[in-house]
Amino acid sequence: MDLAYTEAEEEFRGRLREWLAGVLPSLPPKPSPDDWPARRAYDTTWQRMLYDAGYAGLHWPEDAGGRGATPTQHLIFLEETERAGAPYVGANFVGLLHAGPTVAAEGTAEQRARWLPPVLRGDEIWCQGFSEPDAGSDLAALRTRAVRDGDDYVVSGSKIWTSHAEVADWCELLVRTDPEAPKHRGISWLAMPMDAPGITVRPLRTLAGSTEFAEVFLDEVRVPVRNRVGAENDGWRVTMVTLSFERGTAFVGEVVACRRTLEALAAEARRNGRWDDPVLRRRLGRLNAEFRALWRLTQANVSESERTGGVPGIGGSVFKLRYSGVRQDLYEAAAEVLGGVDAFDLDREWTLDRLSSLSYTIAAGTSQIQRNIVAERILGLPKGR
Amino acid sequence: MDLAYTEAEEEFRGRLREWLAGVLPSLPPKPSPDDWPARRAYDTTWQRMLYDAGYAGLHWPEDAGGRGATPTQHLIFLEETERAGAPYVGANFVGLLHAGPTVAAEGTAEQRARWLPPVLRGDEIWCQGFSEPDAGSDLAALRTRAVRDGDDYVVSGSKIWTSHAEVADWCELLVRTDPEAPKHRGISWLAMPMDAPGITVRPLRTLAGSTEFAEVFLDEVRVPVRNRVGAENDGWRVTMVTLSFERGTAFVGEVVACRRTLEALAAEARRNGRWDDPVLRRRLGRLNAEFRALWRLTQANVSESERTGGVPGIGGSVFKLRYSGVRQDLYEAAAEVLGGVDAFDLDREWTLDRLSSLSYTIAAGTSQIQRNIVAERILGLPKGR
Amino acid sequence: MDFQLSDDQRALRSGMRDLLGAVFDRDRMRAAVERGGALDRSLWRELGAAGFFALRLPEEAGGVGLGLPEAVLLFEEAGRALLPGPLVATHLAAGLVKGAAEGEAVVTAAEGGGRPVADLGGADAVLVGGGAGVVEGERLEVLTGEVLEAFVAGAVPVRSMDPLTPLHRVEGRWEGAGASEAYPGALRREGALLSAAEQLGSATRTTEMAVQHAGSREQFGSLIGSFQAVKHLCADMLARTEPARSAVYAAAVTGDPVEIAAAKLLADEAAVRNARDCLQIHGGMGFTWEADVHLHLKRAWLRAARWLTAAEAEELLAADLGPVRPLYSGSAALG
Amino acid sequence: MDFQLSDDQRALRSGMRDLLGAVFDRDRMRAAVERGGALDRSLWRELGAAGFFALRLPEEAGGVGLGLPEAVLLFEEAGRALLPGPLVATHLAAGLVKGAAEGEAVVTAAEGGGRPVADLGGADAVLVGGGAGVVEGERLEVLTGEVLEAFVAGAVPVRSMDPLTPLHRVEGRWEGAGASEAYPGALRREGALLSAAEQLGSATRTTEMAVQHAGSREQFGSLIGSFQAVKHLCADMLARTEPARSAVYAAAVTGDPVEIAAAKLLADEAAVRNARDCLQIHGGMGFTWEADVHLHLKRAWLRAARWLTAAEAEELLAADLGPVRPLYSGSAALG
Repeated sequence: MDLAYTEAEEEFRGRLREWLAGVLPSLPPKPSPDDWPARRAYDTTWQRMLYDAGYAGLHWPEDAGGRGATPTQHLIFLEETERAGAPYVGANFVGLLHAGPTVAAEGTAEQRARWLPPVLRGDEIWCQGFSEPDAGSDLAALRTRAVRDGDDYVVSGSKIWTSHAEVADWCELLVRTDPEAPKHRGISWLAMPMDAPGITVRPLRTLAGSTEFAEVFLDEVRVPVRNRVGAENDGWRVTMVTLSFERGTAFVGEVVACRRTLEALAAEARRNGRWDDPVLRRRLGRLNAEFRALWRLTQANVSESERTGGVPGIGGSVFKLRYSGVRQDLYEAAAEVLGGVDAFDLDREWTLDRLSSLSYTIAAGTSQIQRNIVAERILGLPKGR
Repeated sequence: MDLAYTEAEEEFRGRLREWLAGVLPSLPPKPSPDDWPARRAYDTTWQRMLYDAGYAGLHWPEDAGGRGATPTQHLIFLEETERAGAPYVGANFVGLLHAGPTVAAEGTAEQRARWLPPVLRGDEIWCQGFSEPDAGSDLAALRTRAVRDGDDYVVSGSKIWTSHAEVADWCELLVRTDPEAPKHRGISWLAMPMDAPGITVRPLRTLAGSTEFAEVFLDEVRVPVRNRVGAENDGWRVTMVTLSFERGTAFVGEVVACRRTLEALAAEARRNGRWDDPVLRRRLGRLNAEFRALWRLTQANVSESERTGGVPGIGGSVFKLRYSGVRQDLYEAAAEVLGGVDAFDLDREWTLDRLSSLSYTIAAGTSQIQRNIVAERILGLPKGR
Repeated sequence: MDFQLSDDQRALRSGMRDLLGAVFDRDRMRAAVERGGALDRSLWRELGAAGFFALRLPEEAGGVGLGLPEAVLLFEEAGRALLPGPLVATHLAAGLVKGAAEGEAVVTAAEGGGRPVADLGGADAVLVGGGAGVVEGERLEVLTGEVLEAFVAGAVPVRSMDPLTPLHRVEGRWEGAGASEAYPGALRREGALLSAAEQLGSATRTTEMAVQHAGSREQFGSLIGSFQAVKHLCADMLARTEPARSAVYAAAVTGDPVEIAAAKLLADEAAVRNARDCLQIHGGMGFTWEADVHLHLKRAWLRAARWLTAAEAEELLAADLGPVRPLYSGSAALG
Repeated sequence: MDFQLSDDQRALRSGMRDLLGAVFDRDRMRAAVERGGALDRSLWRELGAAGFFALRLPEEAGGVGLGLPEAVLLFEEAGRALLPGPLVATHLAAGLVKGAAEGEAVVTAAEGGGRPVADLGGADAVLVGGGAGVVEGERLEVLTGEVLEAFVAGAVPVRSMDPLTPLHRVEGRWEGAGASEAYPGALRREGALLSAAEQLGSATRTTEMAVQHAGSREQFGSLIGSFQAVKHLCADMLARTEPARSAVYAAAVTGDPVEIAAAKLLADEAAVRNARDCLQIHGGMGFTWEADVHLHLKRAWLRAARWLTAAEAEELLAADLGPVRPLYSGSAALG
């Protein structure tokens, strides 16, 4: 336990910083948030730059075209790119961090050869078709049906909360292939080409006024059986396996970003005089403690994952539970720092961020679900009721 | 909705104030908290004074020897006695506010004649034998058995959280008379004389170091069948009926006391300089809002009870839920006001009060139980899970 | 001691609810959202005709002659229905600004101190203090005509978080010309109280929405309202709403500044936190534009930042805990 | 980057747990409670013999030669076991006060500023700052002999809320005679960190106690741990403990004052709130003297009031959010 980075890790960080300092100034301006084709182009251009510099798929295994980096190297990569203000993973998120790893772990040689290289190069992007309106937190209750017809599945149903659906090439889709089986045992994982007939994408407006997500309606969409990854009805396990790729790094960039935001809040409060209010000042001090601790907890989780080679034990759910709440506190404090009319001005970045932060305790497992997981799977309390 | 007191109510208040001003200076000094016989004597002396002045059993029906006062008059009585620093109901609590009303509502003429007058005069005091170690919040799961033997019940089991057990004359006892029936349907209500053979009282030390409560062990205690109030196995309903006597006034004295404590905290903070800390000062300001609102909610509940003649609808559980939390906050703030070593000095009244306040979210239905009640019985959410 | 609504008060409240059901149902509310809260003059006149603005004017001045308790009931309904527009300021301006009582004039208020100014576009008059606003100034000015135009020209429209409330930024002190004799302190207190009533209505409504959703949405094979986690959120919502209700009603009866501060503080908190919990209970659907819960939350945040903030209310309530304050103030005792 | 306990560290921790299990099991702990926390000299010597106090002294000075991370692990075990006595001060005094390292001398600290002074009766030495205490003074004084007697004579024993920690009130500034050269700032920081470690141990223990009780107590026909309300309290306990653990361990590695402030703040909160939740889960039984949970709560409250309070920590952490602080501090980046 010394928290020091090895010489190799320091060298990796140094090279990365140097490279970032060289390329970031040459990036084009960020596209408008509503211009999806431009966003795709921007994000995939960045991915191609990473690819050319040897940073694409850093944490993927080498036999999948990745760099086989350690969790610590991945942490350094995420920390440095966030600090340097590099583009977010954006449109490449599902491909790089979810569908790609799934294919890498569970796909056939042909599937890996077909789908992985374009993700790494930024040639193709993926979206995710998991959630459904009626399933919500109970993801495994999904009802989108896939019926075998010759060499195809014929898929009907609807998906929700799909980001980048308008511009994606592929969708990693969970479908029900056996409606008679227990709910976790009748699900299959398919790669659906987004240009297939029968797909309708409808933007879903969030309370922040943006269209970050879409609903995807599927009306007898034909997906070739060869696009199924893993065995039929084994899709739930296939999906869960993927999570082990994350190895404690899921929130590195976000925690770094929160600490930057907190520094900026303090600077703004000093500027506009609200720093003199001890109630607000002490609140910012407390947030400093929270995000410092969450950063250290991240390092602990990554370090544990590196030692054990697997997912961190008590890390994920405990981290998310605390982090989602604290991040919402951060934006409540931001509203106090802005004060007055500024806190209601959508042209102030923090105002929009405050609205977006409302999803943190809901998305990817509500805080209530996280507490169940922590209590039952980590603390061993009995299920039920 | 005008919150004004009627002329008759004002007159009642005026007479009461005058009487209190006259008698309180003549009271003997308060006994030591550990001297139970002296406490009994002090409390019953006070009760006799109330009786002689016509204030005993104010809210009891006239045919039970009470004064048949309105809920508002009862509120005024509780408010004024607390403000004047009159003795608490103390050892007379169970007799006046629980067992007595039960006997008044459900007892036979003989039972009323035997048990009610001594309670009003302060001649006899009662204790309560409801809770059991293994039942806890699930009161109806009580296991103390009563087996019929001729004209007696033979009672064995144990009770817990019994105040004044050492000095009580009677115990209102819930026993299981039918172990085969569903748990709420096999319970009977008995008046047990505390000098019966087979009763062992063991003081129960609380975390505050005091022995406010006792455990009561019953080893084949014989209780005459004629001491049963209500039908055999109908004890649960008998007990629940009593609660309707309270009519929204249960916490009047406590809220008044909390407001006095808050004023005293502010005075102390001004004295010792902690008032200059805006974090603490604003916290006290917030508590002022909370207790003002709880006082108004009390008035609303009493007023509703007066109008409808019954128990307040959404009053009790909602009130208790909020009140228990806020009262704990009050003593957390008190520790801040005291600061330093004073907050750990048991000779400072607030330090002991802080410890006692830890029971508020547990006793008489934990906050978790209160939330269930509010959600299911008031908001109509489904039971279970 | 009577702290229950009278039959007349109940009738007034249900009349208001019926009226809003007729003139501002959910479709019209969502239409108002889509047009960014821009004022509907005909709705305004309907409110005027129903006596919403003239409620507290004496009958001899053409008003309804009722008091703050009745006003609070109407504003509670307005808050529940998400009724847009400068309701509080126009109500306060009845009798001060020609046409306000009848719903012919639309009046807003500039509170000063960097606070948001709502519904300025198209307003016929603005109440400002002699200094920086109603709150901070010592004298009250009513801006109309050319003075108003100059004021509006100096204000900067902002992209408002609350789609039902257009906002402007007004900076610096307003050096107006004429000044009325009215003392704005009373207006500020009444503004705070009526806002608190709107918050109370919103808090009540989001509790109902949460309970309704929890009793109809299934997850993991059960209604989510059968899970303790959801149940307890709902119970806490009610435990916030009811003390706030008592505080608001009592403040309306007594008009006491400290009680008004308590009412605003607790009603703000109930409205904001209930909207948050309602959103949490709605899960992903609560995060969508289509669900009404975000409208309650944004409005609740905005109202909390107006008339009397939490920091101001807490300081006022702390100052009230003075060492020299007598324990009894008249016969109402804890008053 | 390695943020896992080494094998040696794990062995050290389990050795300490074994030692405490042998010399301070629950019976001895409850016996200490009944005698009001009065010091057990033989226990003190056993701790000394095990290297508890000499842990960070260099080997050439007769110490164990380990560092703050190892000390933190030992204090975490002490906190979990409710080990009484001036552990922190005596540990800090090793090398400063003769016999402290060996467990022969009992050393406490007077932090000044009206803070409680613990375990003063029978102490062989007291650390005070040149001014009002270790915290506030600028120079460090070690009081022994007659000076100590005079100091003790001026202190007032109080009836201590924590039955494991006798307390004294010390008022005014201490005008001592000689002063050492040591700068007490470092001692204060280390005291805060070691206290935080004790809080962490306590928070971990109360979580275990809550889970154990929830998994064995039945109510309404079910284990109470199967109710979401109880489950979620337990989950939140862990979600307080684990970030605090990372903060404490990291602060031990870096020794950074701001990280120590974060560690103390979060560990205090975890210890206090976990003890509260543990008490709530235990219901009535948690309110009894016989249950250990109140001992954890009282001790947690007391530790939170010592070395570095929440207000002080928050101000320190706020000051750290300075506008001129570089984003990177050396190669450790977020440091």
